[in-house]
Amino acid sequence: MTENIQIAQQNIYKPAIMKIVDRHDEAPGVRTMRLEFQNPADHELFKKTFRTGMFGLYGVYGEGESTFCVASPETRNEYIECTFRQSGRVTSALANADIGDLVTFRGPYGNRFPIEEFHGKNLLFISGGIALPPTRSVIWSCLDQREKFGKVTIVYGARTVADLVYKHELEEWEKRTDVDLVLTVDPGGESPDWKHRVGFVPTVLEEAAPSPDNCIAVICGPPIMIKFTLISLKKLGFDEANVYTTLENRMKCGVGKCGRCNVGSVYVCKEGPVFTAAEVSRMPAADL
Amino acid sequence: MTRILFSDKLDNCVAKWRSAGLAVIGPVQEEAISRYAAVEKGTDFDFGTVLPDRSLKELFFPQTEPMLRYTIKKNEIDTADFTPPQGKRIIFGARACDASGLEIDDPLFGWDYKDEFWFQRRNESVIVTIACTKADDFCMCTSLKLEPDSTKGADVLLRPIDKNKGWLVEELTDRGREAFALISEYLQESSEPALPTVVVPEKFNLDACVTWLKNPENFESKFWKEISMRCIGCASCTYLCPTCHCFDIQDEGDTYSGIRRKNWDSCSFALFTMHTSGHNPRSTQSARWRQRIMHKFNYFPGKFTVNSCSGCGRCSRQCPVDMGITETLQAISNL
Amino acid sequence: MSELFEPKIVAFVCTYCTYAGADLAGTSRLKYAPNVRIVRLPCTGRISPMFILKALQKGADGVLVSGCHPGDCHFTHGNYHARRRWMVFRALLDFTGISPERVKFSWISAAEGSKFADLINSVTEDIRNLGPFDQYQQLIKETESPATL
Amino acid sequence: MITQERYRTTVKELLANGSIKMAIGYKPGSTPDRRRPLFIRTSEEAEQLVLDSTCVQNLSGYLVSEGLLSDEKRVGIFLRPEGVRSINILAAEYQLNADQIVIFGFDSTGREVRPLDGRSAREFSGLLNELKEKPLQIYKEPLLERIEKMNAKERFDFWQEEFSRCIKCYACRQACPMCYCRRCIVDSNQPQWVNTSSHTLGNFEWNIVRAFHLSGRCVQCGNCDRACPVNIPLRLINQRMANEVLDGFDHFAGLSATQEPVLASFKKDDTETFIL
Repeated sequence: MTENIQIAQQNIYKPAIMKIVDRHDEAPGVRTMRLEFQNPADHELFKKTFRTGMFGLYGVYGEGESTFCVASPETRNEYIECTFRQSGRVTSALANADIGDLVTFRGPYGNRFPIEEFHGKNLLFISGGIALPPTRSVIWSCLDQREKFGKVTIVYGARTVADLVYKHELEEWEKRTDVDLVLTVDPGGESPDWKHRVGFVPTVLEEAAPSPDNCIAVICGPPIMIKFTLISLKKLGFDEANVYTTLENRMKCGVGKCGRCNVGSVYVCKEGPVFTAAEVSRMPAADL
Repeated sequence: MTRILFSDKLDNCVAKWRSAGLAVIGPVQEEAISRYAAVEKGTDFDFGTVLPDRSLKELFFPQTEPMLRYTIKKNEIDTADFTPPQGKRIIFGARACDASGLEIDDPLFGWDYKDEFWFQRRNESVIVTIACTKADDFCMCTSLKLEPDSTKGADVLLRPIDKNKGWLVEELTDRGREAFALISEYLQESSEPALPTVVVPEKFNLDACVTWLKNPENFESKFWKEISMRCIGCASCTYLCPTCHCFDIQDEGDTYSGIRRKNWDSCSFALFTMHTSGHNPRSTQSARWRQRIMHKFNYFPGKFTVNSCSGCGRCSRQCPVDMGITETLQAISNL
Repeated sequence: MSELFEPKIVAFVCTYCTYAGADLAGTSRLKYAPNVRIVRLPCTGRISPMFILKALQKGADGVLVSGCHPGDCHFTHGNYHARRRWMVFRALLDFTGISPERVKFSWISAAEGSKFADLINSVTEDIRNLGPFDQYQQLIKETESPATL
Repeated sequence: MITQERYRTTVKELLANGSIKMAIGYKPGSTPDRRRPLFIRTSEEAEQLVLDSTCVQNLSGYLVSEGLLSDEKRVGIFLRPEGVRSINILAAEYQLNADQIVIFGFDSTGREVRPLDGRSAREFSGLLNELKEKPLQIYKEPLLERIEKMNAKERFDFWQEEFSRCIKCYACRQACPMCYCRRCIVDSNQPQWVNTSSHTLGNFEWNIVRAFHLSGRCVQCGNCDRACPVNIPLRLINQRMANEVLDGFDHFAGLSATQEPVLASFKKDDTETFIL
């Protein structure tokens, strides 16, 4: 799935400067920012190269860079959206940045979701907690050209109601008649006015029992959720080759040099982050 | 008939190269360690040591180097590129394993994205390898299917002649020929034979090891735990390795100005792969040692068709607890 | 030693005594050298040797550490712990060639406004006489990142 | 040789009767003058045990490796007197329970190895007290005296030269039994106290910080010094700090498992001549 892109740039570690044009809090400690390129050439390059599924290194000078996915879809490439949880040095600095502040972005790197291969198929998106952003990128890529796909089902769960991210978009999806949204929170995480399901994602998924026929599943979530969801998908009759996921590993360079993101022989930064479940199952589980 | 460079002419050569604008670098014995460093005259060289303590890698990929400088002003950020120090240089007296190490890492720094910090230095350096006539207990190039007179990564190969009188010159590349054209007046035609290269015994069966490593069943073999039990998790093996290339990116400075640096990093540190969440894919020392071996002999060749090891033996030579690639691969051979 | 040299000095002080002493010096309109930047901390026991190193890393020519007199600590014995630590750290700096003249320690109580002013003056004078910490600043320069003090 | 044979038998016995689950000792290394750590769990493994004057590494750091002592079973370990001191410090700092450690003490003069009496750390207190009175030879290291005679500038130049070679491989830290922190100060990045880059400034800071953290805790086992791949004389700096706490606070690290760490304790009449 890797597309070789020769980037004619002297210093491959030089990031683009981005302006924060919008930001809002999704959940406690989780924030979404919309970034715009300051340099038109950087933006042109981004538009040319960015495809849904790719990731980038977001940074604040003086603190460093941090890797997360581009949460906006390829159909909306005028800006970059990213969603992150404030946890380390870089994400804290990003969280402290205000609208109008400048941050850096290096990328987009990695491979992509082969969305044109999904044409004409039913889509099942499964996501947990803070892992909705990568899925959201695919969801919008597909919803923006809704007519090309069959049935769209989104299963999303979080620990508590407060931890659900993209609440506005969840509402929007819920209202849409061409999207089937299944929301759930872990037992104990529901609020008094919670109208949706309560239960772990794999269980809820099995209850919803989407048909595996002509269906592509995209799952993203914490390792433990992925593990059990894959089992559920198998039970439902999904073929591993039709299940896509994205892997996240610590990265520094993003371009296959710094040597830390590999799982077994697979460099996540270059051969990933998008893999099919079949590809993941061939990786050494102990290295994940 | 080949040409000979006599050692008593070395001084003239160094002067000549220097006056032609080439920095001359060679193996030097310093008070505490030996390494490849700048020389000003022929007597600065030390060709006596089997292998300098520190590898040639650091002249191309220094332990710390600035990548860019940032200046933050109101509503504006300036990013200024650093380019590696420019200037041609000749590395006279590289060991075959060290020179091979450079060629091994070329594809890594060049796949898709080209790391100019590496390639600029590569393009501006002439590597003159001297074939080894001595080896120690840790040398293992032959086990890696390389030779003490391997021409890999070299622009010129020199073969020592008897009594340290000089070297037979074999020019291999245009870059090498160009550098030696500068000193052609000091080269003499001769039929003197070269000393035989040292015989380095083969220590393990590389093919058998690679086959074992490639078998997915062995990934979780208890062998890894046993062999790495005494590993203390320092980075002396990776940092002295001529092919280990992992690095970290760090910012130094403050919110107004500063610098972004590329620093050596090592797979033997727990923090190397630690996620912010606290999850660590390689959380044990055995997993990290397995990664090092697998990376060198399974993953790297899988990508670039060459083992990421040139057999210098520094990892074993310097290990505080006497571990190393040799021991591990020997053990795998004997499984 | 150029006459123009104005040393940069960082003072780490405890809030209960020395900082109050500095306050007193101010309200008493005592004049003292403007070379010192004061960092206020809850107690001398909180002053880690890392702070001193960081100050040097950012280009300080001298460091002053000051807190309550023994027995007067707001937290009963923070300054006793600090005292031991300083003694060892001072020896370490001395051994590695960072002159102890550049890192000064003192006890100043909340009532000693004039002692504070005098101390700042004398420390500034001492460090001015020592001159800029060229050796360390050379190292900082080599890192290419700025000393922002 | 007799010592080695005797200990080999002892280890086998203790393993057989279940009083220890493992013994940490030495076995031959890759060259005749090298020894490598050996983890003995069976009597076959005990056969590999070597004990001679070249067994110099302080093995006590392995005791705090994750999970080893958590089952509360006892572990045997071959230690020189400095090693026993590090056991005491680890116990005093609550890193291990000294009762879980079975010590096979030894020492050597020249090429002769002799066993030391005692099996638990507290049985060595007499020996350690003697050591305090007659410290190791290294105490009078000529290079140390030379450095002490230098002026500040010369000393700075000396260490700058030494530290400029540092590559921050952290072999000193990893080899040190006292460096057991789960997350070292250099690995903590909020804030980043010490430069992680290994330019001379970063190296200077790193080595100062480590020396400070070892002040009053170092037992002069020499692990760091031997581990350093670029031969920085780390022993000197640690020795100097050991002298400092001995002279200043009469503290000899590792005398007993109940000894108060010198920098976590104080006396009201500690010297303060340097305080203005």
